[in-house]
Amino acid sequence: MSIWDRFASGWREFRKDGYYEEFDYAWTMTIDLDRCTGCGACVTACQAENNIPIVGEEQLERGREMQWIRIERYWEGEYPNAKLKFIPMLCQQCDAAPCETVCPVTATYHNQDGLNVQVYNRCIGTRSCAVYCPYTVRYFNYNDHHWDAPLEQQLNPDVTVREKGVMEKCTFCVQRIRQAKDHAKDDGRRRVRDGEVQPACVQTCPSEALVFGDRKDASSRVSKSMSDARAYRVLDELNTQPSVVYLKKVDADAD
Amino acid sequence: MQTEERQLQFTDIHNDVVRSLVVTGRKYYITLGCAIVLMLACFFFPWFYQLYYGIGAAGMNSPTVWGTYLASFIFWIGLSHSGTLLSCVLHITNSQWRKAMYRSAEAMTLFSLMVAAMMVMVHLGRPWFIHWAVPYPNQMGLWPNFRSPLLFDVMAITTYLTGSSIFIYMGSIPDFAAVRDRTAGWRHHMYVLLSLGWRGTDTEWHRLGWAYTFLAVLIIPLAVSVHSIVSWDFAMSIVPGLHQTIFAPYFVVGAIYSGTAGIVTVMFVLRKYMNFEQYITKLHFDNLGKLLLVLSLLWSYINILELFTGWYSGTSTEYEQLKYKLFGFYAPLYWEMILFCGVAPLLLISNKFRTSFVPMLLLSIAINIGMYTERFLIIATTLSRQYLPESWRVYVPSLVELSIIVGSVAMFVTLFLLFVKIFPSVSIYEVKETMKIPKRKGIPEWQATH
Amino acid sequence: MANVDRREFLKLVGAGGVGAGAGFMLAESIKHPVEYLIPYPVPPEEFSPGIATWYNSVCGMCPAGCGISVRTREGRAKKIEGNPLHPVNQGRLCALGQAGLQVLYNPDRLTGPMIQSGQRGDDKFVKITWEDGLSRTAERLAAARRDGISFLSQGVRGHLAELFELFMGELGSDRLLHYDFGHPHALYAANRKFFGEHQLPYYDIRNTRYLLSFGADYLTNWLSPVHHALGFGHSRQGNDGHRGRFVQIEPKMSISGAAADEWIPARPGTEGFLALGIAHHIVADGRYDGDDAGKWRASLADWSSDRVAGLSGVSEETISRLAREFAHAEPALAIAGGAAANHTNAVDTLVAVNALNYLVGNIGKAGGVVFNPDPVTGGSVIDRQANYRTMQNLIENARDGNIDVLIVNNTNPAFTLPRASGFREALAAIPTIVSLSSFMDETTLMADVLLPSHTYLEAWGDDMPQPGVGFPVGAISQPVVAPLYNSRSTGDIILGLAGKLGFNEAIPWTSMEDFLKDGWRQIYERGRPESGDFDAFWRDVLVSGVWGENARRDDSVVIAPGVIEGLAVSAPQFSGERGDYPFILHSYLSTAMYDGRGANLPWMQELPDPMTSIVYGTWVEMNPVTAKDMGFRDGDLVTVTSRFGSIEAPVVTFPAIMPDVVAIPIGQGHNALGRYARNRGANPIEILAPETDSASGNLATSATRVALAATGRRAAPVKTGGESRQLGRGIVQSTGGRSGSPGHSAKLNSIPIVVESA
Amino acid sequence: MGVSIVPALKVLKPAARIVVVAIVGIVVGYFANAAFFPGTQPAQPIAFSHRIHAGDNEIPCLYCHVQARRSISAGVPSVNKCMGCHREVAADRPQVRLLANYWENREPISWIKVHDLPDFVHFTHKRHVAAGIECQTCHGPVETMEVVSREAPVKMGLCLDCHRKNEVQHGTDCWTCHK
Repeated sequence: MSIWDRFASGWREFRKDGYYEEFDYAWTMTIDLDRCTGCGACVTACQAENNIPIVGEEQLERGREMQWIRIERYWEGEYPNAKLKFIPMLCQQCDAAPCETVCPVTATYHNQDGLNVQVYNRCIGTRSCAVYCPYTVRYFNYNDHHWDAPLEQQLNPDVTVREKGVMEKCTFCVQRIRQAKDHAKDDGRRRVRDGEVQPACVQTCPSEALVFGDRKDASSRVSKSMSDARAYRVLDELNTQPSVVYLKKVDADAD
Repeated sequence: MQTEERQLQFTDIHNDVVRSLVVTGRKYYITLGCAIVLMLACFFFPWFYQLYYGIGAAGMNSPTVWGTYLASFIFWIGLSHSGTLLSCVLHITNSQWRKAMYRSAEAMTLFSLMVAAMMVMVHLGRPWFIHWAVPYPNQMGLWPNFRSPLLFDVMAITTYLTGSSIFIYMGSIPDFAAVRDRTAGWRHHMYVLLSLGWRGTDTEWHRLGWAYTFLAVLIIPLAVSVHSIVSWDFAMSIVPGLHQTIFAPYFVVGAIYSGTAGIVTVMFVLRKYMNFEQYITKLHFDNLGKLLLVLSLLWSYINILELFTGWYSGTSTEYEQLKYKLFGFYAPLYWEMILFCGVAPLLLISNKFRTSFVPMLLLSIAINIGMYTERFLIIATTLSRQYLPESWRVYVPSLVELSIIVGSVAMFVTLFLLFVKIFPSVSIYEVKETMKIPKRKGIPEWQATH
Repeated sequence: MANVDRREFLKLVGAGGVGAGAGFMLAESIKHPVEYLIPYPVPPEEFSPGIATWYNSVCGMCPAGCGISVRTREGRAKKIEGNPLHPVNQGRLCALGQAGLQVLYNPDRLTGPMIQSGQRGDDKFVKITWEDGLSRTAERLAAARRDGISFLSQGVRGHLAELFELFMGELGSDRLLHYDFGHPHALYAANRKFFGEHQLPYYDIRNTRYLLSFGADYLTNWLSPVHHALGFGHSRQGNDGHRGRFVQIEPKMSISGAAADEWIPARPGTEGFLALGIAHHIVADGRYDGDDAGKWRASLADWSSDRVAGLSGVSEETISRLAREFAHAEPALAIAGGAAANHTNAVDTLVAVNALNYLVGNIGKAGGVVFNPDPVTGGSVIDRQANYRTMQNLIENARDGNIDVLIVNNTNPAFTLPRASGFREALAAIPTIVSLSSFMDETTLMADVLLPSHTYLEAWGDDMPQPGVGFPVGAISQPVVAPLYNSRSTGDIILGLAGKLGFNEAIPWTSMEDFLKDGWRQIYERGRPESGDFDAFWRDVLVSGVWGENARRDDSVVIAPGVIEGLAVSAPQFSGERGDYPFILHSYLSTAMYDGRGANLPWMQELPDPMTSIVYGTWVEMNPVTAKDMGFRDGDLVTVTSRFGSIEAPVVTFPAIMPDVVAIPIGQGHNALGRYARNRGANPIEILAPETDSASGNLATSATRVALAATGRRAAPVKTGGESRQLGRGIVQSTGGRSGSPGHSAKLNSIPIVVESA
Repeated sequence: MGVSIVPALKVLKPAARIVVVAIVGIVVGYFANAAFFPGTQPAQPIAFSHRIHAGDNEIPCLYCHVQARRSISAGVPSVNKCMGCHREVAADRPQVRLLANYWENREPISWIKVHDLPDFVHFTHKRHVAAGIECQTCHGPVETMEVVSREAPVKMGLCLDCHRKNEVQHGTDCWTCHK
């Protein structure tokens, strides 16, 4: 199989219709805004799991925060009828991701698990994916980060520490998914069981607002909660087809 | 200027041009020295610091991850459109007035393209892996992403660079030969090599003419495509304010606009400091002035159109973006741009203005400042107003970025200064073509005709 | 190549040499650095490289006492998660709990015993050995007067508390105090007064349909936030059919306020009136049909809603509506905490709230107030909890020179007591101060002998969460990693001292582990005549990390005699005249740093405040209108002055705060506690007035009035958020309807779903 | 006045020569380094011979590297494990005495890694052992080596070729091996 054939076949593969139906899994997360309290436990859990650097005050002041999942807050109304609504924002793992088309070196692409892959060691730092992402959930390493000893002893060996000049983002804790698949193989199972794998944020959410699972399995918790009438997707009009589904907040004053 | 009344002789041309190559004053060396020092201090030093520290040395943030580096990139690409494109068009339309200025114009193309390429390197987070953007078989079994407009960019620019360097070189072969025959020592050797043993036989002339025209035709679509593709880097995103179908023509027009202004600047300099008063005349400025006027009107039209689309869309995203551009943090820059590129050029209506040199120089510089601002605003005003209001943040360039802008100009100047000492910056043979045959005793009419 | 003359040749040789050298260096420079592969001499059991080991333990970050399981790889703690078996947090954990790892691996930990080598407070210490440190301390203790020894600890429970009791008993001193800034003294007092209950009851948010919260930020710091969050989520969407309704009454919107369906600002300190007003309504409408209804009606007679409305600033119809909703919803639950429980009339307020619960008859019912049985051990800790009055007492004694030795264990009064209390000055009068803290905090800075204790991830211990969850629960915390430094667990230090002092017959144990085991053997053998296999039991508890017992209390409601008649709420007292000090200071425990203990954890410093997205630093929240009137813009640095001092912080306009209230988060403003905490922000506790709630002796932290003055400088706080309005982009979407019933298909455009067959 | 470029080229000859020589020098130097100082065969703290253990005595790899069966990392045997045999076996050999010293001082042996993957690679021995891949496939004929050296170029190409040859499921997906 010559290099050219390989390339061409890959191209055909990509162009084929029904590309998405051939996933092994379609990992999906639902976020119930009626449960979310905005406490920020998910943020810290993610930082702990994914070796997200401690950016430091000076860098934060320059607007370079690094939180693969962040809590966005939106005010409505004025005193005394002011309302504050939270929404956790993370990589939406879009099935039609704008970021994937633009990377010149294919450092980000869609893999067979329906995940929006970011390959750190392939990234050359054009930062175009961050521009193309309408959710601004891609974070760039503007410099090398360091951990004051012995903080570095906490770093998770299953996740790379990203170097300067590299783009990074939420991976749905791919290291956990990988491990779950590994266990499944050990038990001679073909598939991962529902609930067997949970990203750090889902695992820790105190009000159980986050649900994670495989939407190809109709009996999974996530499929059920996706079929809730409150389900919607942020910026759906852009047709990026996110794999993160939000459940509307219930608000008596809302229309 | 009585110099222009004086009847030019063919030998004058030779002498003037060769003088411009051989005779070098202290002024030249001083300027060159300054340019080089400036380039090292303002471009390479900050860049190396940035390589060591990371892109954080620049002022970019999330979500404004692009900054002045990309703006400069577009700017230089734009500037490159002056030369080759213009000279091709004029060559095909066979307009005489082109002939004195096209060489330097094409040189501009070449050098601004080079500087643009450098800006890409500066922009990248990990430039030492730039080769991954080039398709070549490798053990990783990986190819670049052929869907990416950035990759189109890489290809378009390389092609354009190749095309225009061949074009300028081919055009100057006869002149190399001419200079070759008037120089000695290492220069002679150099020009021997460069002129590829040009003898000036009819066959050679014929082939040159044919190939030259052929390339000219080839390059025009190329030039247009290059900046369309650059515009796609932005237009193909879904960022409010960037995602617009008008962008390709917008960029092309803008490019030619700033390019033409660039030519005016360069021609003024050549005329003044290389004593080409006889060859670069009011005529040229007049014509270029007219061209500029047309372009500025086109440019303004597209700008108005852009605003209109924003307003007409009626979506919160586009609308906020519009408001931000007109009245937001960067508003002063925006109005400066309108003044320099939309309003000031209207002066060109007056014939007197077009034919007076210094005002033309000032205007051309103003236009290019305005055009740089435009490129900066395209990035700054849109990225800092993305879809999710919670992520909005203002972007202010850092010192490193500013100094690299200055440095890139210095780099351009350096290259150009070297050029004028190696290339005959005014085309000898084509200028001759424009002149009427000198009557001389003893030479019959038929002999003097070509 | 014939015509190579000598010069030419040399040139060539030179070129070749230089080239070769360059090539060599190039190859050298891109070589891979040497890495080592170092095996254990003797590998510990259940250890294998590349495979994670999980240990169950107990979270020590706040008094809630959640169970945790810690993931370790190659002997290092990598991640903390909730212990799914623990009834309090059921596998979930809050941000602060997650950050426990940075307590363990904090770069600013104390690495070994030290003694003060300079003046107190100028941070000069020299290392000593444990032997030395313990004997020094023992000498001082032996030399001290019996009642001149004072032991000041953070709130600990379980067997460590027992050990403290034993130790102090042997020393013959009764000055054993547990001090926590956030301890709900008023709540305990109110329950004692109303129900005659010693322990806190369990507030069943999970099953309630209507939660009326008077200032209790139950989702962030009140009692057991993670457990409450679980309950909140379940009550919201957990059970089909109906969705719990949440109402929050407080002067400044807290996280719980944001989560609530309705946020009602009431004048600070008038929550009690409001409660009575609602109660009045309920009784008046005859919703309450107990045989003592008459008494109630009588005692509530003069709390008509119009009067209450006048007092509290909450409209009359709102009050009556709340009353109706509260009475109708079954079950409904009223809780109070936060600012409401920190006024001079706190106990009255909380009693009134209890009355509400009583009147709708939710006592002992699911979704109401469920009484807790006494914890299996360490129940008497409650009486040891030091409120502001007892601390005052200690401070006076210290001033009068009655304290010879003060042992401080991981509590930081120098930071969490107001300047006006004079604690720091009092410390100067104490000859010997021994600190067992793991960090160089403000109090430890004043200590003479430092005996650094393990962090909770390195030490043996156990915990009986309070308030419990309706039945006795115990959890054992075991070391998950080998100690990083030359520190010892608090228990071992105490045992060591006991050994030095020769308390061997009373305190025979040599290690905390043994003491713990013996303690649990008793728990195991309780009501078990035949002695079973304790070791198996012990192993089970360690593996599961938690132990429980099905011993629920009966639902019989006993309300203490005379409360109904005595039902009244006194007007709140404030320190400072309205004229000079126009604003009421609302200082609240910050989400990230709790009472300041989180300030040295970088993750907590970088966790954006949920309400304002501010990181690193302190700020003053003001109503936008007030700020405008005073000419303050966001980021203007202002001085906040009370009668007892002043601090500086930038203004942040906050849409949901009463016009005459300013709010400042607690947690920053350390002048010690390591690189991340030091000299950052300001500490509002410093300027609090020493007003107390007479009934509980609790510090009335909400009873301080302050004045604001511009400094003319700007210090915009660092925010991670930009524009916080949606601009109609439908990012956070809401629906007016109740929870959508499953089975409905959502309006999503074509998510490709392929349903697997079987 | 000749127009032929040949004489001009003649003038350039010496310069060209120097350049060529320099380039050749660079190449030579580069490969000299790679050849004589490869760093793929480091001197270990104990001159442990795989040839004796795995070769002559035919001890299976997984006997000592027992982790390889169940973990991502194969691990090296603990000093304890070595002593398990060497309390009796060949206890008098100098290298074994060296080992014994380590053991008596309860001191870990810091072996130098010969096969070291970059940190962004996720390679699990477990899966490959389970799939029945011979250790030698990547580590080379270790059982014949007196001192272990890196034979196979452990680079992405090696992994990919094997993954393609054996048609590993998603064997060429980046996230199968990159973390």
